[in-house]
Amino acid sequence: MSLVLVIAIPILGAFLLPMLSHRSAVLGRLFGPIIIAVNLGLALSIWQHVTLNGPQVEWIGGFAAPLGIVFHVDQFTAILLLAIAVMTILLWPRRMEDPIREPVLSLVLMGAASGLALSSDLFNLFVFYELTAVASYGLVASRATGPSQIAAIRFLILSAAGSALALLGIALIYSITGSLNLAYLAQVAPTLLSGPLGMSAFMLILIGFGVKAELFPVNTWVPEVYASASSRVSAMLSGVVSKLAMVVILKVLITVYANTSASLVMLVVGLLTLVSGELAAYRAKDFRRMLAFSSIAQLGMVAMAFSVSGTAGLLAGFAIMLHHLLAKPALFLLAERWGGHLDRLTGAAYSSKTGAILFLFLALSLIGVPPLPGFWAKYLLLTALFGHDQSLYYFAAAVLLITTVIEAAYLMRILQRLYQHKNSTLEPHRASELVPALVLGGTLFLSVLVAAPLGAALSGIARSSADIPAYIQRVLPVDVPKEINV
Amino acid sequence: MSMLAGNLDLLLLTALLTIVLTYAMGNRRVNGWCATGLYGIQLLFLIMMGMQYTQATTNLQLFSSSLTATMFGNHLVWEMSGLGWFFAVITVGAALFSSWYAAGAWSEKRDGMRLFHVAMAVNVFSMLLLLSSGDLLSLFIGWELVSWASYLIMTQRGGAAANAAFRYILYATAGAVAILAAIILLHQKAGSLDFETVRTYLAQAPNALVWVIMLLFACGFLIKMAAVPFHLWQAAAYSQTPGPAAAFLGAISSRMGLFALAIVLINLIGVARLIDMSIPYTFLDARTLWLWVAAITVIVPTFIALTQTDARMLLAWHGIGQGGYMLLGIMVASPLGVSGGLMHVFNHASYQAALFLAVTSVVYRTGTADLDRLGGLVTRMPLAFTTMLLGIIGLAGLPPMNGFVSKWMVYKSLLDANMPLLFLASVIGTLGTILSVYKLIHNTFLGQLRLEYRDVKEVPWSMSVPMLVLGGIAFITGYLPGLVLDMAAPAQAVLGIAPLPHHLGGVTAATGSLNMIWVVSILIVSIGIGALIFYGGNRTSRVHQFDNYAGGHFLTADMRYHYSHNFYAGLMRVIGPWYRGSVQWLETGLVSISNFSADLANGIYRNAYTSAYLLFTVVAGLTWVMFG
Amino acid sequence: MIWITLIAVFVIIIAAIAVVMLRNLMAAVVATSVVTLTLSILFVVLRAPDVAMTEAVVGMGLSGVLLAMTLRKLKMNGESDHEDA
Amino acid sequence: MKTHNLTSFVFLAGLVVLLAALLVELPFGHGPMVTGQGILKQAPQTTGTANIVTSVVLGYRGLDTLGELTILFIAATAVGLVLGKQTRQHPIRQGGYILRIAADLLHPFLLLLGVYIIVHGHLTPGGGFQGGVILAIAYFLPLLAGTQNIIQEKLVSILEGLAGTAFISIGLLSMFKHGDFLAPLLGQGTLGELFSGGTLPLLYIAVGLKVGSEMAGLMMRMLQEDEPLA
Amino acid sequence: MMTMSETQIMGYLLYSGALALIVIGLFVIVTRHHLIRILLGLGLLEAGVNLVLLAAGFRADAQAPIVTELNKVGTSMVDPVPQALILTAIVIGVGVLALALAICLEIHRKYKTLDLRVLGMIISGHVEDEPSTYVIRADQVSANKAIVPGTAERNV
Repeated sequence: MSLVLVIAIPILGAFLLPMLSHRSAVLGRLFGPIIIAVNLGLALSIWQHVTLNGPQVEWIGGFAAPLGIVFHVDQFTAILLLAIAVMTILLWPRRMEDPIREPVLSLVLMGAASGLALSSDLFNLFVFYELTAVASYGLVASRATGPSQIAAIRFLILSAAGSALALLGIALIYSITGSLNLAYLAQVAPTLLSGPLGMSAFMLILIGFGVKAELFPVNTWVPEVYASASSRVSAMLSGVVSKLAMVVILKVLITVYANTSASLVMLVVGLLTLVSGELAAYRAKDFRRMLAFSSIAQLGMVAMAFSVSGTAGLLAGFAIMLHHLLAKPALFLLAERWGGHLDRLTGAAYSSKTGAILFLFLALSLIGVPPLPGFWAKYLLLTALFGHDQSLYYFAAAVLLITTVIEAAYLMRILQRLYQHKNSTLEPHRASELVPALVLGGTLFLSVLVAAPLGAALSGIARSSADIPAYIQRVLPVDVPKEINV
Repeated sequence: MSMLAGNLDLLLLTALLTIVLTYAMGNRRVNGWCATGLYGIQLLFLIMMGMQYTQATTNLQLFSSSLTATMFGNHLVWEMSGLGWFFAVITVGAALFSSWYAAGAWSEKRDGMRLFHVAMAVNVFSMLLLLSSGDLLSLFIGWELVSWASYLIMTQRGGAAANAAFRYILYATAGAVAILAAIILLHQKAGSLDFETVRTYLAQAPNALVWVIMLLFACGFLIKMAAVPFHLWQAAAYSQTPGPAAAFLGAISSRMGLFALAIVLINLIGVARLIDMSIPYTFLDARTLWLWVAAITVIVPTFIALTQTDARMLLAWHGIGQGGYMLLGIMVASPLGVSGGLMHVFNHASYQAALFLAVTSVVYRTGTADLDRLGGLVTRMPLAFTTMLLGIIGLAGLPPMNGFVSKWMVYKSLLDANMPLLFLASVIGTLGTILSVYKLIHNTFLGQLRLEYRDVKEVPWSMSVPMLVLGGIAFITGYLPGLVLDMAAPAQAVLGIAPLPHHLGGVTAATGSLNMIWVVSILIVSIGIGALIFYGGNRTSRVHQFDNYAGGHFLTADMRYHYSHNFYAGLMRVIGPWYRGSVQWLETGLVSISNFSADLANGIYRNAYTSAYLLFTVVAGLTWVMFG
Repeated sequence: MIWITLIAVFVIIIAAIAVVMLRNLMAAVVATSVVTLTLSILFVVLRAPDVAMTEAVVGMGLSGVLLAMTLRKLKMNGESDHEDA
Repeated sequence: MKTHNLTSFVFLAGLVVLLAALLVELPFGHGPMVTGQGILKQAPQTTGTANIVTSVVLGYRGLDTLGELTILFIAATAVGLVLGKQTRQHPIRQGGYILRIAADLLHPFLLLLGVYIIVHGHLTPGGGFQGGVILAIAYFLPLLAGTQNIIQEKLVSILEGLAGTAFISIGLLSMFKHGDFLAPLLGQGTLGELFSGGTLPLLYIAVGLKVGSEMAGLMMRMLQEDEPLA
Repeated sequence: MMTMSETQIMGYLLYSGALALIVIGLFVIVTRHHLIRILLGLGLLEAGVNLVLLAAGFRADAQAPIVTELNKVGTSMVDPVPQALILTAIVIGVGVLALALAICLEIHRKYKTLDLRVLGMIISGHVEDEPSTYVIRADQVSANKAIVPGTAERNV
């Protein structure tokens, strides 16, 4: 039972799908979901295996670390794999512009995202990042409208330049340490990478991967893309892909750059992202743009959480990530009918009641009203920030609280609009949008009922993920050349 | 009986059941009666709990519930203390009368009664949850639930109501984040959030930290109380709420802030500590600060109320002002003061609800609450008039109503604690109250009857009985204040204040006692003598209401001679500028700042050269990590 | 060896500046190909024949063809793109 | 506009300084080859390829290569998706006589060269990528010269599918035989001979076909995209 | 055979070349507004990064990592890993370039322009005020082109 299958099978499916579709259209239509189901099964078995036997390591091709590529899976990674598969099946395009190519892109996106979650080799991460990026450019541009293609090309330029810089950072790290394996780097980092060279390498990697992680100020593509792409694609990007880019940054941060000034950089970037996102959302006039800005703000919160070293920060970050992973795609699915200028929303609640109630629930959860899960996520973040006894962290907490009020302002303004006048011109949501959104919202609601055990489990996961020495022990064999000939 | 008595689970479950049933029944007429019955059952449970205080040797008994949870190392418990019980009785009572009033004829013309009753039930449940919170985290959860429940009940009418409710929810969220900050700060410092740990920690915490925590908490709670300078939202929101719901809100809703504030300031921090914490560079201390906040909250809203031309707005503004009296009494922290403040909560609930219901009755018949377009309804709606008369006497704090007793106790405590300035402030507040309530009843019921209201009738019994009963309660508890003082005793004990020696008729204090039985009896007797002289002594002849003469000229009914518009014009000219729109700048400033910065952020995201940001960030970041 | 490197780097810099300066886009594409070609020579010097081949074939050949085709589609192979350099 | 350029200049100057300060720090010529040394030591034994870069590309970092192939595939697919609205085959204007003759003559040579480079990828410089691209160009030149259209859309899509499938299935095969994805199979053979290096040559052939078909399809699609309506 | 100092000089040369490529590439990306030219700049940037990456594995007096009769196993060779990485990076770059060019063709077909300023104005101007699924017609685009300089001033 190998981890690579999670990546190999979707890519294999993507290779085979066009031929199958040429043979018979029906088979081609069914093929994608089958592949995703297989992947879901794989992810489930991996998750179960990890929960039973603890984190796992796989040397690709049997080449021992640090020579080859290493995959590492712990409970959080397994959950991410599950989330990726589930999201892909939920956001699977029903009626497509192109019955062959769009599913291919979605399948590859799934595989690449799983690769981002699993790999612990810097350049391999870069490759999968690029794969995710190319797939998402294609999906964004797949909608044949002009704005979507303009957004796609602007996104492409920004993201490609960013990943070139990230590659520069990786090159710096390689020429300093002579290795790409994160565990090995974690070993040698205190001696080699704590200087200005290493820190600037981190800076470049942060900026490069920050483009997809929606970090300020390289996230200007976000409103354009989410406003013009089809809302399934926006849901996928904001729900899954951005999280995985953040996970990549997290891997580099906690393994290689633990307890350096990198965490401070993270905090400042996250703070700026949060503030800019919330403020822009407060002034946005287009529903999709508003959602985009709010997702920017959420990712800023994640970055702030990860800037707190230790279990508390990881716990808060995971909580916010998972909450946003469920909430924002549902909102984007609602935006399929509600997109456009906010004035169109006036009285929409009477044309589709369920959608309005779902929006109410998700909005309250995003604002952080107890006892909804969003509240616990914010609570954990605040606890982490207050626990870190530094004035800057206190300031960050204060800013977070103030922006919460702004968040409440724009979300409640929408809600008020929804329930204003009875006569609405909007057509109600289709089942193909409402059902996945309800599934996501329902999951969120169930998590309220089992909040206590869920919280306990999550803290356990965070504790295991924060244990870097154990990680190094797992990844590296005993006979690794510890000495470096500089 | 014994297993029923004092079972908090049963109470909460009934409250939950009320929500479910009111939702299930939808817009049927019976919905209201069912809700009323369920509130009655809840009140019964509460009374059973109260029995235990009469039997129990100690007033500190807790009614624990089986509702607990453990989140991230915090143990959440829900258990009701004497303080919570006292507020809970008022809450459920107010809900009972409001839904009773709403159940009858009032609901016939209206649609959306399901939303009305559900919102009310949700409010009651969340308030009970808040009142039975056993630690700070459960307190916060209950607090948020109450805030959003009030938003629900305020926004149900839509339009202007929705705007007012939106403004409210922004204030409420701001308060909530302040409270959350304080709670998490405490959690980090004290390690736990249950009251005992926090109390012991705060006892030895440095002054600066206690200041920060106290200010954060107080801001949150005072926003709910709508104390100055956070008073802008309340009147608009309450006056836009449908009548009976407004009565409920005005009776109890913003008292939740008082409840929480009492717990934090008196129970957790303690008055002695407050007195120790002196404000730097001044001769004042923390307690004086809160006392003066209370005093200003008494004066400013009361005089704002004086300028209102809408009866509901007027009452709502007075509700804010009366909250100041309660805070005053509690912050004095003498036995007399605290029981005065607590008693005022009950009294205010009784007569405020009665007044709102009376005004609602007028609106029900005439269709307006505009004080400039009413008048002379006394002969048409005598029962509503009686209710309002009882109510305004209570609101003005004059005998024989209960408002007099509690206000007297507050004055007395201020004098005993020799705070003459605060005493003066509260008396000024009472003066403003008397003036404005006179305006209220004069413009509504006295004076000239308008032609269009010639054939207005009294409201049906289903509406008049509950409001009369409320007025009756206001009178009886004024006649026998001991009833309320007995209820307030456990609450006082929870706050750690020595019990107040009292009897059925009033209080016995060393510096001067009050026995309402005597006062009221003398009052009634003297009024009786006056009536005897009036009716028996000289000959009277009844004339029709439209049969009026002025200077020998007959005044036709369509001729306006009822002086109602621009009441107290001279007084307004003198004192108006002092407080009119006094703290608007706070709100407007914040709004404009956020708008400006939001436009800035949007501008950043609209740049055509987005890749330039990449360059700028790289240079800035590299500079930081290499030379920073 | 040093000298080859020196010349190659010099050519690369010149060609790169030409990419910026040349008004005619087709010429700029050609300049990019020059950069790539010189780079592949440099790679040979750095004892990376595989990379050199790839750079020459993929970098110059393929991207050159793609860009040229696109420009032909855009009818831009003749005149310059309108922008203030 | 001008201010924008000016600020960009300033920041770029700053970037020059910073990067220069960074790059002079780098250990040039004596960097720690931790991974490199290890691979150089054991690669000939483990993979049996004379060209160690090949053993890295297909063995140690085979997954990167898979990802890279997928990127090409995805790019080609996305190009088809973007331009897919109109696939009308419009006549390409005929090139000159010389050009056509040259293309026709060049075609077989290029084919031979590409195949050679692919097949000897594990011995000599070059391999699947270079050879594949040369193959693509070989098929593309006549098309560009306008002699005739050799490439069929159907063939290309099937070819790219099959090649990619071959790559992954070799990997899966080795996984089921050997327990690890893309582990070398079929013995190393003697170093430096054509039939050596286990599965790596096969993998490289798959890569070559894949790259060739992708590139051919790519250029074909871009050529098919009809003229911008003037 | 090279001496140490020569290695140093060579390193400086290579890194200065890489630096020039990176900076010029970024310059094109940041200041130019024709999409094709920006893509050229992107290519320069990637080339520079590749050069840095390759220089990381360079060893003076070492052979190319290919075992032949001349250099048997065990003779000092340059690091093969960066070469493999660059192979991958180059191919990735081509894939991205092809996709970008395709999108450019499509945009040009719709709007008759590849000027980033116009496109940026179109997307940030129209998507905000109109429904998200807004498609701009040709006549409006020509209008946009007419007022490009003004918008350029505004956007800087």
